[in-house]
Amino acid sequence: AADGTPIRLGGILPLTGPDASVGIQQQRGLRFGVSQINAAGGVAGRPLDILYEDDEGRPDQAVISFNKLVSLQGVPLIFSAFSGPTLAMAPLATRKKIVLVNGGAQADRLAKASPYLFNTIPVAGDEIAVLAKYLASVGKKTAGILYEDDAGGTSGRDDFVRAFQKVGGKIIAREPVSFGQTDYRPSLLKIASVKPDVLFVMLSDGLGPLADQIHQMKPAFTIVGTSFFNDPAALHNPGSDGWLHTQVQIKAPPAVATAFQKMFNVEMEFWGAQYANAVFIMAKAIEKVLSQGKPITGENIHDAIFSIQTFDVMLPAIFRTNTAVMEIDIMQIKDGHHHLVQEFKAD
Amino acid sequence: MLLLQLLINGLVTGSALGIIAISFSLAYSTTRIFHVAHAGIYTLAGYVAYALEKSGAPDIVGLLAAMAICAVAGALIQSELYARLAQRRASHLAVLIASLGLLAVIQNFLASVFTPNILPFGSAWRGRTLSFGGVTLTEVQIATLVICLAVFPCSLWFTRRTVLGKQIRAVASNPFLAEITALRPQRTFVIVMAIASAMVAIPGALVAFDFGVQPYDGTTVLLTATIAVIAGGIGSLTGAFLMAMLISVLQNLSLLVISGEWSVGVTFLIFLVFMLFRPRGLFTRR
Amino acid sequence: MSLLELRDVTAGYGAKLVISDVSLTLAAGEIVALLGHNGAGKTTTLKTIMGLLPARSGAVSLMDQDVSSLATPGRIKLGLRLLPEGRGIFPDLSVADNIEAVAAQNCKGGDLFGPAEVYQLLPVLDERRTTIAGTMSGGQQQMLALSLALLGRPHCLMLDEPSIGLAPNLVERMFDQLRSLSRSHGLGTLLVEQNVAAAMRVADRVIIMNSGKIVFSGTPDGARAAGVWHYF
Amino acid sequence: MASDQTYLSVKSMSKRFGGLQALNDCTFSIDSGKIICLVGPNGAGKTTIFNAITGFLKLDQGSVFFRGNGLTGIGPQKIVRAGIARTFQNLRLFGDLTALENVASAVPNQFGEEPLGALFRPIHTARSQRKTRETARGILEEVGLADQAEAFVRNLSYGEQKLLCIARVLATGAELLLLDEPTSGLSGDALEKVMVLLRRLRDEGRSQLVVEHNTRVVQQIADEVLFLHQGHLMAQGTPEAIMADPKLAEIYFGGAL
Amino acid sequence: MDYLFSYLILASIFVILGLSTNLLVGVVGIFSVSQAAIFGVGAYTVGYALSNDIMGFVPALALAAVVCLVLNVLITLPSLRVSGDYFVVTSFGIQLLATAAFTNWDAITGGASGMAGIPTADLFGLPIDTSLKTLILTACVACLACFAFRLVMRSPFGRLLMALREDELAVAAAGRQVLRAKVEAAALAGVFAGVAGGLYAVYLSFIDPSTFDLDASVLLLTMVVLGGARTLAGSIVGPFVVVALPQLLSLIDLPTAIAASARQGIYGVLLVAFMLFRPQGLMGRKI
Ligand SMILES: Nc1ncnc2c1ncn2[C@@H]1O[C@H](COP(=O)(O)OP(=O)(O)OP(=O)(O)O)[C@@H](O)[C@H]1O
Ligand SMILES: Nc1ncnc2c1ncn2[C@@H]1O[C@H](COP(=O)(O)OP(=O)(O)OP(=O)(O)O)[C@@H](O)[C@H]1O
Ligand SMILES: [Mg+2]
Ligand SMILES: [Mg+2]
Repeated sequence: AADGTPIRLGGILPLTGPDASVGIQQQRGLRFGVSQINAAGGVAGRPLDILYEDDEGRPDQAVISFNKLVSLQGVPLIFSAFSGPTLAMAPLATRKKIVLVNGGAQADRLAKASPYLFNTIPVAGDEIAVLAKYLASVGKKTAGILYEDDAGGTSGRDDFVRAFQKVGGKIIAREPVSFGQTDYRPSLLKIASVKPDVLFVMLSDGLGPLADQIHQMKPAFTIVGTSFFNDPAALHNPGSDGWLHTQVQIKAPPAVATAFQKMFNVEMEFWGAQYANAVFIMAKAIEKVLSQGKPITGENIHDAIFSIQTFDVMLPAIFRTNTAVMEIDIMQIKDGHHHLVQEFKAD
Repeated sequence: MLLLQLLINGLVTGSALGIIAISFSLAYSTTRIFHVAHAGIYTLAGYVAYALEKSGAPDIVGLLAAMAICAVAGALIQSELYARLAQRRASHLAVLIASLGLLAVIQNFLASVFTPNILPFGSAWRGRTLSFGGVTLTEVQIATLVICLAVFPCSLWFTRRTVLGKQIRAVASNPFLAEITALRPQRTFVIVMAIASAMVAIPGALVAFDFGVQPYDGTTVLLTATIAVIAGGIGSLTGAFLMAMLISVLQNLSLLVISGEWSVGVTFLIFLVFMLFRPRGLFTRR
Repeated sequence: MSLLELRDVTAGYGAKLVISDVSLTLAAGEIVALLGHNGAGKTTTLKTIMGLLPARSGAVSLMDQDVSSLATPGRIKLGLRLLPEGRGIFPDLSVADNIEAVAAQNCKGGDLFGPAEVYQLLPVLDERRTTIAGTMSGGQQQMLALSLALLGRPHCLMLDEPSIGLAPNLVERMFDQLRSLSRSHGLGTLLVEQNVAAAMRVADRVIIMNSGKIVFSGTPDGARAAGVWHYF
Repeated sequence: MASDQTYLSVKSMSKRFGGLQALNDCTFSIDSGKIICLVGPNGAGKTTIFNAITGFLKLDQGSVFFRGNGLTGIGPQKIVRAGIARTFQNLRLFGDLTALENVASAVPNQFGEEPLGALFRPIHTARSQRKTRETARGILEEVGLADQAEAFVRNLSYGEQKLLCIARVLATGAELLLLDEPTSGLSGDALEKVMVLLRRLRDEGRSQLVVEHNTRVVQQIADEVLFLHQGHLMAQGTPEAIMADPKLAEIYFGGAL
Repeated sequence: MDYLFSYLILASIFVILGLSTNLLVGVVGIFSVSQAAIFGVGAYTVGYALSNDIMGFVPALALAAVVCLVLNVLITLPSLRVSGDYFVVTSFGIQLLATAAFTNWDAITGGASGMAGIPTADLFGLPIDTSLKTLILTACVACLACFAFRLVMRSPFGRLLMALREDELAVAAAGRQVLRAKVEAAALAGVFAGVAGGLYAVYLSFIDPSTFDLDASVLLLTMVVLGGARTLAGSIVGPFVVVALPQLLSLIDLPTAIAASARQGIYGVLLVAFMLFRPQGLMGRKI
C-alpha cells in the first residue's frame, strides 16, 4: 500500500580498506539511483532507503553484515560488491531467500552461485568473448596479459586465454600484479620483450599509473580490456590514447550524467552508472511486487525479476538467467574520449 | 637489454626503498619501537606534495614542505604518543598496537580528505624520459635515484661522525644510563623521529611524483623495507640500504625466470635461506 | 656549605615504602660511605637523590638549593653524578664513542675530567678505544662505567658499588684516586659499598642503613667502636 | 677420589676475538669434591673459560673433558645434563618471573614440562609442580631469600639478585658448579652464609669452579687456585702458595694491568 | 537472532585463534605475523576435504589440526636461529608466501576467487546446519581450548615458555632445550589455529585468500594485546571486543561520503587511546 513508509534495502560494500576506492564509487551509484527514484515519487509512492554496511572487502565481515541487515533490519534485498564477499553471502541468500544484487563483480562463478543472486552486469566472460572475436577480426594474433592477482583478475585472465585461443590467437605472456600496486614497469618490460600484438589488461584500479607508464614506454602493442577501462583516471591521461575496450552499454542520458555530476561534483564513472542502474532495475521489480499486492519479500522480488525479464531502464538489461544480458560495444580511447568502434547487439 | 633495464629499474626502486629502510632503522634501533605508523608518514609526504602541486607550487617546494611537515608529525608522534606510552610502561606489543592504530588514523584521515582513489600528479616533467645506452628512464626516476643515493652517505655521516649521531646510538644502547648522564633519551627520541620522518618524506614524495598517491599502500612498502633492515643487520644503515637495493633488484630480475605471482615468494625464500646461514644479518659484526 | 642534603626523605615503589625518614648531608671534599645489608634501601636512596624516583615526603637539596621538583637532567647540570649498579655503559658503542657521547653533553670546558683525563686515569680504556664496549670483560666494563660517571665537572658523586667486578689492585687505586680528588677539588662522594673494609678505610664518615632507616652515622672509627658489624 | 680419569680437564684451550688472544693454550685439570678458584686481573679470560666449558662459545682450539667424556661441540643444555651448570657475571635472570619461579625453572626432571603431559595428565602435573616449588622454596631458604620468594625478580635489589643466581644454579642439581663472581655485591651476613653453603656443598661432593676477586673469600673457600693472566694459565696451586708468589702478587695487586 | 549468533560464532572462533597467537607471541615471545596463514591452511584443509567428500567433518578437523601442527612447527623453526626481531620478517615472508599459495594454487584452493559452497559440518551424522548448533559447537571447542591453555600456563611447560621469552641463553643454562620447547609451543599453537580454521570454513561455507592475509594476522595481534597478552581472560575478551567494534562503530552516524574511512579512523583513535590508558590490556596485570 502506498502509505509512504520507506522501503528498506541493504548495501554491503567495501567502504574502507584497499577496495574502498571502488566501493565508494559504487556507493555513489546506489545513492544516486535512490535519490533519482525518490525525487520521482519513489516506488509506488514509497521512498527507497538503503542501509549501508562496510565489509572492508572481507567475506567474514560481509556475512556478519548480511545477518545484521536481514535479521535486525529485515531487508529483502541487498546490493553487494566484489566476488569474494558476494560468493560468501550467496549460500545465505539461498537459504534465507534474500535477493542479492551484484552490480559490479564479473567473476564467472557469480553466474551460478545462487538462484537469488542477480548480476546486473554481464560476467567478464561475456565481454571478453566479444573482445576476442573483435581482435581476431582485425588480425591480432598474439597477446600478453596483465592482470590483478585476485578473484576478478584471475578469472578475467582465464576467460581471455580461453576466448582468445578459441578464435585462433596465442597467449605469449602473462604477468600478475597485486591490488594497489602501481609500479607496472617491470611487468610491462617483460611483456614488451616478447612483442605481442596486444596486451589484455585486467585491473580494477591503477589504470592511471598504467597509462602514465605506457606513455613513457611507448610499447608497440595495443592495450585492450573490458568495461573497467571506463575510468576517468585513464581517460584523461595521454597514455591511454588508442586503447581498445569492450563496453557494457553505459550511455547514461546526458541529463542523468549532469544530475550525477551535480550531486557529487564528480563525473559519473563506470561503477556509479552500473550501481545506479542496478537500483533502477530493482525498483522496477519491487514496483511490480507492490502492484500485485504482494509483500516485498526476496522471493517475490526474485519472481518479479524473471516475470519482467526485459528492463528498459537507463542501461537496458535482459534477465533470461540470473545474469543480465546487455549490449556490448567495442570502444577506443582517443583524445580523452571513448569512440565507438563496433556494436555487438545483445546476444 | 631487458636485463639491464630491469636492473636499473630495480636500482631506482631500491634506492627509494633503501631510504625508507634506513629511516625506519634509525627510528627502530634508537627507540626500539616497531614504528609501523612510519608507513603513514611516508604516505602523508605524498599527499602533502600532492596538495601543494594542486595549489600550483613547484614539485621541489612540495618535496621540501613534505619533509618539514613530516618531521613535525614524527616529532609529535614521539612526544605525544610514544613518550606517554613509555611513561606508562607499555610493553612493546602494546606500543606496536598503538602504532598500528595511529597508522589507521593517518591513512583514513587522508582517505577522508582526498578520497581513497589513486590520484596522479599533473606536472609535466614526470613523464619526460631520457635514454642512454638503450636504457630509458623518466626524469622522476633519475631524480629519485640521484637524491636517494645522495641522502644515504649523508645519513651515514650523520650517525657515525656527528656527536648527536653518537648520542643517538648511545641512547639506543642503554636508555637508563642515558637518562642519568643527561643525554635525555626522550628528547633524543624526538629528534630521531623528526629526522627519520623527514627522511622518509623524501621517497614518500618522489615515489608519489612517479605513481601518484593512494592512502593504503604504505604498509607493504614499509614491511618490505623492514625486511631490508633486518636482513641487513639491525643497526647497520649500510646493511639496510644495500639490502633494500638487493631485494628490489632481485624482485625485478626474478621476473625473467619465474612468473610474477611468485616473485614475492622467491624474495622471501632467498631471505629465509639467507637467515639460516647468516642469522644476525649481512652487515653485523661480532 | 653542604653539597647534598636529605631531610626526612621517604620513598618507595607502588604501595611499598622502602626508605623512610632518611636524613643525611654531604659536604664538599668529603667521602661518605653508605653501608647496609642487601635490600636495605641504599640504591633506592641514590635513585631518589638522582630524581629517578619521586620522594614521597621530605626534601632533597643540592648545593643548598631545593631540587625536589627538578628532574634528573637538571640535577646532573648541578654536578650530580651517579654510577649505577650493574653495567653503566653503552654496550653497542665503542669505548671512545661511549666517552665522546657523554663528554659532549657533560663537558663544557673547565672540567675536572675530560676524555684525556679519563684515558690517563684508566689506561686500559685508552688501549681499547675502538673495542665495542659490550664485548669487554666485566671489570673493564666497570672501569668504563666509572669514567662515564666522572666526565665533566662533577660536584657530588654517587657511586653504587663501584668495586664490583674489579680486581683488588684496581679497587685500591680507585679509592686512592677518589680520596685525592675529594681533597684537591672539593668533590663530595657518596659511596655505596659492600666491600666494607675498603670503604671504611677511605671514608670520612659512615652512614649505615638498615631496613630503610639510618641506624648509624659517624666516623669510621666510631663505627668500629660501636660494633656495627651485625648490620651487614 | 683418585681415579684414572680426571674429573674435569681442559686441554690447550685457545680463543681469539679479532686481534685479541683472550685464551692462549690453557691446559689444566681439576679433581672432584673441591672448590677451585679462578683468579686473575680483569680481562684475563676467566669468563671466557666458563663460556667455553659450558658450550656458550666455540673454541678456536682445544677440548674439554668431563669425567673422561669430551664436551666439545655439545650444546649448553646437554652440558647441564652432563652435570656442569654455571652462573653469569651479568646475572641473566628472568626479570618478569618471581624469584621462586626463577629457581623452579632450573629444577630438572619435572613432569609436565612438555605439552602432552601438561594437557593430558593435569593432576600428575600439578603434583609435580607442587614438589618443584617445594624444592625451589628450600633452595631459596638456603641462600636466605625465602621472604622474597613471590617478588618479581626485576624488583629485587642487586644483592638479592646475586643470591638468586646462586639459588638458580643450585636448583639444576649439577655436580660441578661454575660460579662467576658469586659473592660480589653481597653484604657481610649473606657472604658468610654463601661461603658456608659452598663449603657444605663441596663436602656433599659438589665441586665448584669459582671466579672471585675477593681475596678473603678465596682464602676461605678455595682448595686450589688457578691464576690466569692475559689468557695464559700462570699458576695452579694452593691459595697460600699462589698468594705468596711475588710475581703473581705483582700482577694481581700491583699496578700492572 | 542470527546476527547475534553470527557474532558469537565468529568471536568464539577468534578466541581459539587468539589463544594460539597469545601462546606464541604473548607467552613465548615468538613474534609471529603469520598466524592467519596457519588459520587459512586449517580452513582450506577442511574445506577441501568436505567439498570433495573425502572424509567427514570430525576427521577433517583432526587432519587440519595435524597439518597445521606440522606446518607451524616448520615455519617456527627459523626462529631458533633467527630470534626476536628477525622472526618478524621471516613470518611476514611466510604470510605473504601463504597468501600467494592460496591465491595461485587453483586446483586445491580455488585460487583468488575462493572456495565456495563448503558443506556444513556434521558430528558423527548429526548435521550442524543451524546457527544455533554451530554456535554450540564452536563455543564448546573454544571452551576446550581455553581449558587447555589454562592447563598449559599453570604447568612447568608454561613457566618454561615464559622464561624463554626473557632469556633464551639463561634457559639453556638451566638445562632446558630451547629448541624443543619452542617446537612444542608452535605445535600447540598450530593445532589451535588449524581447528579454528576448520570451524571457520564450515561456518562461512566460503573461504578466500583475503580472509587469511597479513591484515588478519595483525588483527589477531590486536585482539591479544587489547585483551591482555599472556592472560587467558585477555584472549577471550579481546576477540569479543574486536569483532564487535566495527559493528558498534557503524552505529555512529556520519556523513555517508566519509563515513567509512572516518569509522576506520575512529577505530584507530580508539586503539591508540586504549593503549595509552590501559597498556597492559583489558585483562592484563599491571606491571
Ligand atoms: N622496582 C622495585 N619495585 C619494588 N620493590 C623494589 C624495587 N626495587 C627494589 N625494591 C625492593 O626494595 C628494597 C630495597 O632495594 P634497594 O635496591 O634499595 O636495596 P640495596 O640497599 O641497594 O641492596 P643491595 O645491596 O642488594 O643492592 C629491596 O627489598 C627490594 O626488593
Ligand atoms: N664476545 C667477545 N668479543 C670480543 N672480545 C671479547 C668477547 N668476550 C670477551 N672478549 C675479550 O676477551 C678478554 C677476556 O674477557 P673475559 O670476560 O674472559 O675476562 P675476565 O677474566 O672474565 O675479566 P673480568 O674479571 O673483568 O670479568 C677481554 O679483553 C674481552 O674484551
Ligand atoms: Mg643496591
Ligand atoms: Mg668475567
